[in-house]
Amino acid sequence: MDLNFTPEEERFRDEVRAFLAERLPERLSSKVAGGRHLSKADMAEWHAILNARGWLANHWPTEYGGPGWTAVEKFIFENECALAHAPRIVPFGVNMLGPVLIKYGSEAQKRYWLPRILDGSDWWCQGYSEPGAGSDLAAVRTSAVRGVDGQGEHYIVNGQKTWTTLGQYANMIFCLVRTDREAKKQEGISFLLVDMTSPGVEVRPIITLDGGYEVNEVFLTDVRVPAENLVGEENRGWNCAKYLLTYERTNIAGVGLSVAALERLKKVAAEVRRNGRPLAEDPVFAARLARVEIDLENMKTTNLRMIAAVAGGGVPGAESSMLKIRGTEIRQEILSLTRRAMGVHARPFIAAALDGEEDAPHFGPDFAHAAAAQYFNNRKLSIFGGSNEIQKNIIAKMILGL
Amino acid sequence: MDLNFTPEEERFRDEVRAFLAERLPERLSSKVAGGRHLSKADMAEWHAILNARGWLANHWPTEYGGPGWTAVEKFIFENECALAHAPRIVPFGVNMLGPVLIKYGSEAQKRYWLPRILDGSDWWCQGYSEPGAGSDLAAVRTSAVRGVDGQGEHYIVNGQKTWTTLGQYANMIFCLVRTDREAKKQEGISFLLVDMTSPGVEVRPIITLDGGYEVNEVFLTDVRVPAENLVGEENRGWNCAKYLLTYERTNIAGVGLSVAALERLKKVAAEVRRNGRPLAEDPVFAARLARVEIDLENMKTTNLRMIAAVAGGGVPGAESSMLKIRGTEIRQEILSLTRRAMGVHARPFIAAALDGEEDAPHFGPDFAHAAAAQYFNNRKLSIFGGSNEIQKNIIAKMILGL
Amino acid sequence: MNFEHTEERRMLADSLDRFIAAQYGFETRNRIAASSQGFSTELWQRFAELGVLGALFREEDGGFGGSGHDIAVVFESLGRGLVLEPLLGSAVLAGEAIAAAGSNAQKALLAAIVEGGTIASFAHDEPDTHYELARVTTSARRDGDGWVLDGVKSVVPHGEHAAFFVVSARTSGAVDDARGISLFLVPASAAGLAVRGMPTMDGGRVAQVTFDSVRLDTHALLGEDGHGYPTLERAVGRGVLALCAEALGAMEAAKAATLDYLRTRKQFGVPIGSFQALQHRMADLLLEVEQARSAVINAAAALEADRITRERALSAAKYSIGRIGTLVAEECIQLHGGIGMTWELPLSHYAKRLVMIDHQLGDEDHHLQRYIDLGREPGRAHEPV
Amino acid sequence: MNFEHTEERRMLADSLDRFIAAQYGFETRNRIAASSQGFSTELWQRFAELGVLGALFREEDGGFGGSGHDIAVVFESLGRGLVLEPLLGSAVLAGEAIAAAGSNAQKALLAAIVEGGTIASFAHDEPDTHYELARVTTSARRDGDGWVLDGVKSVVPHGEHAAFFVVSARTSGAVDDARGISLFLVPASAAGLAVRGMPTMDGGRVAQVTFDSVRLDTHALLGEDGHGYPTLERAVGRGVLALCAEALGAMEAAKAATLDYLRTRKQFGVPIGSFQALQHRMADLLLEVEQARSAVINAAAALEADRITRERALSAAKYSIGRIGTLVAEECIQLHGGIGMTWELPLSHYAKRLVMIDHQLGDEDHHLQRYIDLGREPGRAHEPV
Repeated sequence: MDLNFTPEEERFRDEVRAFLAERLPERLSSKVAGGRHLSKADMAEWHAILNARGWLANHWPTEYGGPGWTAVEKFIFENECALAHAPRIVPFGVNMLGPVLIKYGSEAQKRYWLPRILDGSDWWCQGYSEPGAGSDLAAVRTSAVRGVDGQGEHYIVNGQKTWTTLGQYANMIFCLVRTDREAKKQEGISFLLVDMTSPGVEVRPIITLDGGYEVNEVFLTDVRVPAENLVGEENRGWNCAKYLLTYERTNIAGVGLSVAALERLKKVAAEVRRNGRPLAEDPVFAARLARVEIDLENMKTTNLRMIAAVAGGGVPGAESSMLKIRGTEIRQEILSLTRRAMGVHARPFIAAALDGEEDAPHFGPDFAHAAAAQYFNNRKLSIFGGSNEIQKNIIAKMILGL
Repeated sequence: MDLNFTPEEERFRDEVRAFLAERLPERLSSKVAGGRHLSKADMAEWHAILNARGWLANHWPTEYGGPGWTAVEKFIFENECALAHAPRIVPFGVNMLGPVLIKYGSEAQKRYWLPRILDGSDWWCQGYSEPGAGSDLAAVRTSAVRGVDGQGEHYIVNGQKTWTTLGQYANMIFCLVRTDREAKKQEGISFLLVDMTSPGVEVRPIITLDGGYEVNEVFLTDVRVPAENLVGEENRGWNCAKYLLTYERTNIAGVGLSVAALERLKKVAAEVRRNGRPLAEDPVFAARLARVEIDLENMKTTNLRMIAAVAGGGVPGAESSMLKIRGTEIRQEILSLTRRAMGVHARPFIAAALDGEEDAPHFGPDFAHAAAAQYFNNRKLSIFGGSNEIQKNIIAKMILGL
Repeated sequence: MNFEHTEERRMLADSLDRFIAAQYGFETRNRIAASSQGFSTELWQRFAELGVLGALFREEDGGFGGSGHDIAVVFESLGRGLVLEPLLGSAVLAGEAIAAAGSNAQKALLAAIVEGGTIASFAHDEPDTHYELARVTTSARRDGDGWVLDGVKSVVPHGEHAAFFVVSARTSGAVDDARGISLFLVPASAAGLAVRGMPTMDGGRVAQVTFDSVRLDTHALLGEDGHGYPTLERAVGRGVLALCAEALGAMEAAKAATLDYLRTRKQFGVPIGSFQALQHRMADLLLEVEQARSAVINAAAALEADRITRERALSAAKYSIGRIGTLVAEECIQLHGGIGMTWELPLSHYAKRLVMIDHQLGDEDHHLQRYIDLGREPGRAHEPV
Repeated sequence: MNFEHTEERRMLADSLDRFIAAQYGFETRNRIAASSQGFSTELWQRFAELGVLGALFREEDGGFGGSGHDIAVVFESLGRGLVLEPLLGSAVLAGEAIAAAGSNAQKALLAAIVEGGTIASFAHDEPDTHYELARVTTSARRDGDGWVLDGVKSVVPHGEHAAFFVVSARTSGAVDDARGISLFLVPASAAGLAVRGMPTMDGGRVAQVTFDSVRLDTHALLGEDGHGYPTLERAVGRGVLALCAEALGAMEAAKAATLDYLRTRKQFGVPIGSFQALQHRMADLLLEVEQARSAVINAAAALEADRITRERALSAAKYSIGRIGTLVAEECIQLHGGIGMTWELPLSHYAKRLVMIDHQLGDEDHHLQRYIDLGREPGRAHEPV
């Protein structure tokens, strides 16, 4: 039993830190730290910086451009990035589609699409969820009918996708589509790559309760998709879908993000004063803060234990449901306390300040402008990516055997 | 909207207080306040005192000896008794069987059994639950087969009852028995009065986790019960059962008991010292205490609102499930804090002190000897009388329409 | 004991509910919320005509109500409708301060407030305060016959559209003394007064109001010099009750919407309300909302009681509402799933309002601590200052 | 990074688990718990022979272990078996105090403790203390070459059967000063020492030990006069870790029993484990127990770290264990229903032990506050006194 990193791992951590110190633009990290919105250009910039260093596609084998990291190294990298307030990698191409193509794609598909993911030629988004399906991903109703015309074999796709994160920036979307209406629910699904510039694709914004714009509805009306854009076999797309989900759950505990958020909370609680003393010294607030801090300390070890189990040949799986539930609960609690710490100053909402406009009005404690918006926005953590209720169902079935 | 009692109700409350001041033996109230066990004689004594005043059978019509109180007056009486640390009325004859006999019994049954309940000639216990049935009361397996012999018509009863509270003191038990094995679950059940001195009745103690002895298993082996001891119609006993349960839920919120328990907790928290100051002034403990106190203040009004709805012609029912859940949660929280307040002195367990032996060793703060035992014993509150989970099912179905 | 409202009060609540249902639909509400004014002058007048403002004032102050139960009934309806008009700031907070401490000349202002012709505001919180009632750094110093006011007030309700402000300022004493606080009536037009408006997370607008050597004449003082705290406490106490009732209305609406969703939304082929885990969570929510309702009743009933009884009941209610309102908001979003995260669903706006109410006039922790402190104060029933 | 135990430690744990499963069944355990001694001398010897005691001591103290992980592994097994023998009081608390501060002559006592031939006890809590480590009113005053001890110690583990006690007493300073506390080795046979034993709620026995002008010779002082606090803290810290690990073992057993019950017990015709509301609660429980395990690992790993790091990890663990252990106890009883309330079911004894562990060496609230206070202490890593 040794909770310390090995000397090699420590060297790696130092290397990551040096990289972040040198290459992470302060303009980006201060936006992330301040809870301000990142532009498309901001995200693309960080993507390019990571790609230049060869640290973008962390889950890809080295032969396709991955860095060849162990599970612990991946954890260290993600953790250090979070602590340094680096932007999150837009995951849809790099962390989701990439592994699916590598496992299920044809040679031609790999050769064509993977480099375009790395160099940012394509901006991918995810066409999984459909209206009315929620966490029941297999309830796919978007149809794809195969046919031939003068330009060759193709599918005609009709349907609607929703909760498409950053779809407004994407030129490509990977979709689950139903190619056999007669088959049972999880059969008859195929995995298609769809060019969003095709006629019949329409993206409509979904504004979230915090006034933010991250997610979209994507309407597909008689969209023609070349048959070569089918990944894997027709009607076997559910395999791709499941495989992709295991990568969606990478770093699902979000420990680094919680640590960064907790540091900010502590700073805020030291700055805000109640009855002339820092809020951090108010006994009831201090107890709330200490409870979540201890929960996070425990979570760090829980997370490492599960990473170590994978690294040591253990089987991941339902454990990621445990990390998801507790990881999101902890992050939500930290954000809730941060909002709470703002007192009356949590209410004003100045969109311009979140968009980073220099002359936006300032009021109350530092970070007051973003605390409520972040709190509300992150209610999503326990809903998206398989709601915490679905995760509990999985735990009950897979771990508890109930 | 007026939260005050009417002048008549206030006069009534004063009358109850005066009665308690005069008639409640200090020996009994100090046992109750100190969390010590009551003997059979203690319980019988209080029963007789109430009967002498005509305040025993509070749910009976005046023609049978009830006091003719309104719902509010019943509440006031129960509340004042709890605050004065009066013993609880042993409810099985007075509050459960009595109303069933009055509604479903024959004239002969009423004439014979009701006076014997009042004067204490019979000590009744309850034969509802069976092993393996839990909250599913209709899963009755105890059988009663009708026959005739030289002494007349009778039933032969075979089976087992469990969780029979105070069965060790009882000479009579009312039982749900199955008289038709072919009928659907809730049909084919009859309501029988069984003499526990009959051959074939055996009472075995169930010791609860706190070392206490309140509940029993009752084994019935070829017990002969005269047919005249059938209440209501054969195979229609489920009606009696359900009717009785509505009376089981009388005063289900237990507000008076919680108020009395909270007063004791506050006394303890003022007495126990932490870091040289009363525990009541420790900010985190004070917050715990205030939270439950406020919850109880709210509960008082919730309880009165529901009593008023009944008094005003509203329909009681699933609301009692709400009172049961929250009332038991509050009481359990108060008992949990009382145990917590005892610190290291919660662990020693001196049965003799609970039994009221004068020279039992004393240690730690007042009430330390009973705090852990009461806490553990009262885990039952959320289990017995229909578990809180069952109550939530009822709420979901009856109130929420889910 | 009687938990029914009077006939008059029920009639007012019914007509208010009907008006809101007919005239204050979700689209209308969101349009008003996003408007540059943050509320609707037209609807404000309609509320006044309905008698909603009058119900908040006692007869001697030009109204026909003013009891705790009047405030509770009105604000529960407003909460159900997510109403944005400045009833809290103008009628309850500023109005009560003037009614409680005003000279006859100052009380003459009440008629216009009750009629809705004048909107007043209440400027107490400051950039560095965290709900403390006695912590006031804005200063007023005597200057000849009048006063000079300096300081900054934060998160002032509908501050851009008030004709005048009730402002708390320190005229003596240390920064957190209850003694030494005075209240002033300050016209929005006063030289040296600057208002910077901003929208809020939950709809409507607030302002930062800066007083830069604002000269006030002697009649600007509301009540006695240095003895403003009891008035402040009474006005804020009524505001606390109003917010609690508003939250109750919003909770009931959020609960109803969530129940409706659980009954109609299907997943895995069945209504999600058939899942027992969700049923039990809704049952818990129901229990909590009933407890919140009781807390509001207790506070309304205690509004004219002795100080300690009243203030403890108010703090108990605001604590309860803060805790339960946040729980209801979070659970209702969670039970809705993704759709609960969207701007287009009314539920999300109820959720935001519920959470933000915990940030007005003292949050859950503040009022729990206050409830504890009030329980320790010696000499119950004595007013301070 | 490596979360596997060493081969030796795994072997010890396995043999201890096997021994407990074979020799320490529920019937046996309850017979021992109810016995007048409160533990079994025979089984105590067997534990010693198995090397369980040795594993708790460092090599230089006559053992072959003594690390945080050794303590954790042993006590997790003991917790799974609800073992009653005095390992905590004799080997961990008294043993560590002697090992940390003893003279060579005093350390000679360790051999008999490690072999199990001598049982020591640890007398620190007093009738008026509430977990405070520095609050000591029992006094020792110099008397010629020796000392005279006066005071009362409460809830002393297996106090009737100890050959000697490690006793904390004040030799100078105010009642709650960390400075001025001294430790003494006091033989049970000392004149003026009286022991009154009593059973506990969770099995086994404790005692109230009274010192009435007990005369001690100069060699009774353990460590330096007035500088006993760091030794006290170290011994109690190891005891905290042991209790946390014991609780973890008990939680795992309670969880397993409850899962088994949910799978097999039928109600309304189906296993109750098929009810989603119960499934979700068990899932929550599983998460909490995993967090508790992590807390124990963190504490074990920090046992040799600098003082602040070590003590914060220990307090974080005891807080976590207190909160989670109580939750597990209450939920497991509730999920069992009526049968969970009965003495005959092992589960109820696990539940009692879990709740009572929160009453030993500082409860959830105590350690949360301590965690906060330690985070504020200036000059990390400096030992006090």
